[in-house]
Amino acid sequence: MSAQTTVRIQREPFDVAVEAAKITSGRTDAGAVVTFTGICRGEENGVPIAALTLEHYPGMAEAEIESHVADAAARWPLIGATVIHRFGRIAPGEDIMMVATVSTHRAAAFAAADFLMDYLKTRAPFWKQVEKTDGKIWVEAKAEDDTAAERWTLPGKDAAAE
Amino acid sequence: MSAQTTVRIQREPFDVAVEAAKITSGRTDAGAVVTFTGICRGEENGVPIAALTLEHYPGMAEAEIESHVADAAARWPLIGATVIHRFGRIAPGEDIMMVATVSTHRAAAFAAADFLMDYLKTRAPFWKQVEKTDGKIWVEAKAEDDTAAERWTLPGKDAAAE
Amino acid sequence: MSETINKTVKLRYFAWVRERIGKPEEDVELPAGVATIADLVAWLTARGEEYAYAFENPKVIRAAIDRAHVKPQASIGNATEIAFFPPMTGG
Amino acid sequence: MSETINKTVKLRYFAWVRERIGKPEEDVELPAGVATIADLVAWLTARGEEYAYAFENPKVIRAAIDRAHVKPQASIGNATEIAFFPPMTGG
Repeated sequence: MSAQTTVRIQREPFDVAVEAAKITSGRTDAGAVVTFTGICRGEENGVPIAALTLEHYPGMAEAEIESHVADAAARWPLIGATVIHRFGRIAPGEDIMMVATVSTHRAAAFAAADFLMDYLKTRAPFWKQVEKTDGKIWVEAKAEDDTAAERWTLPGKDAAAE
Repeated sequence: MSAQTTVRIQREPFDVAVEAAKITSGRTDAGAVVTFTGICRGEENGVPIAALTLEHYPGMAEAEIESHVADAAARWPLIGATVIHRFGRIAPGEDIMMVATVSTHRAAAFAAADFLMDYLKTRAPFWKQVEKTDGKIWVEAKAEDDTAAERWTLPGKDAAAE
Repeated sequence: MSETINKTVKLRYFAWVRERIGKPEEDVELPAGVATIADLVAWLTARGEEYAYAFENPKVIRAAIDRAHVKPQASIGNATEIAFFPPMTGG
Repeated sequence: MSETINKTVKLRYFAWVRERIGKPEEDVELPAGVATIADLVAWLTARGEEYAYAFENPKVIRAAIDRAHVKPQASIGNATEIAFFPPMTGG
């Protein structure tokens, strides 16, 4: 029984509840749903943010995320997993991206959502630019995101190409 | 800055998206939302389930969950956390309970939701009875739930009274 | 409070503990000598076969004093409500 | 495929790598001797100051061959599209 997986890269907003319901709909074995939503903040360290602009690498973004979703489905007994990542200009308060994972039990749903987020942060070809009142700056990658992603590397498995 | 926490024990259904939006509404520092939803399955090991009935200890259920939500808010920088747990008869496909956690960054939101679920499973005074075609049986506690909850016990901190 | 005066405590039972004892709650007079949760379980077990059935495996029974989880060796003290129930299965 | 024939490869640049180089993509003829991603970075760096600026700290530059992440020592082989970009900040 294979997991029902969905990956979408889009400019438009999404509805997390609708996406999660698409996975559980008609499934009598769905017992646990975990969702993550990333939201555009209105400030960073107290400095107001006017908007974020997300640039991505079309084609590679889908392929990269799909491969991590397939990885997650191979590692945990998932009923389904959906990842949607927006691009373009996003205003404070708007959703940036979402992950939804569904399983029979909670441990798999939590682990898979956490795993997908860690990989999306460090491996999905997206770049955030922040508009502040004094100009636009590219967001810098965080060392803690690399450390978080390394938690999932299996000994003997080829480490992430960096 | 204290976290906005909500705990409700109710017979009625709830709407996860509405509850999560209540926490993020008007907050410019909300960057990460994690939700967990527990759903009544329609089968268990292939045997159909007609319904679940959840019994709880009124008063203690609220107090116990509130104390764990306060614990979570003390351990992680949360903007808010909501836990809703239903009681009474619940049909397959219906939601049983939910946790929503909101933080500036994803690590805190994930850890707090995972922590709350582990504690709810082993410490919140709720008991599930399953109706199958051949009668009603009480769900047995799982050793793996105790193990999951023990992950969060700090050395030197008073271990959970069992 | 003097330990020589019998205390009235409300006992509450949940899930299959409730079903086996056959009632959700009762008020009992605790005799002198019943100082801990373990003492209370032993005393209840001797009260009748429905209690003996409910507490036949005391290791799986959980207890709460005034709505807080406690261990079997916990002192009853001035408790007003003591609850017994199986391991929890919410979430 | 013979290594002696120059290959045409599409190069794509993203985020501040794109801004520094001043274009999102270009087709280039790879000279013989440019066998790895590191070779390509060195060759591009020598092409002009905009490239030198983009690749001034090669350790932070990430690369993809035909839309898959690769390391600097990766062989270019029969690549049709090579991309350079800063560490990713999605999610």
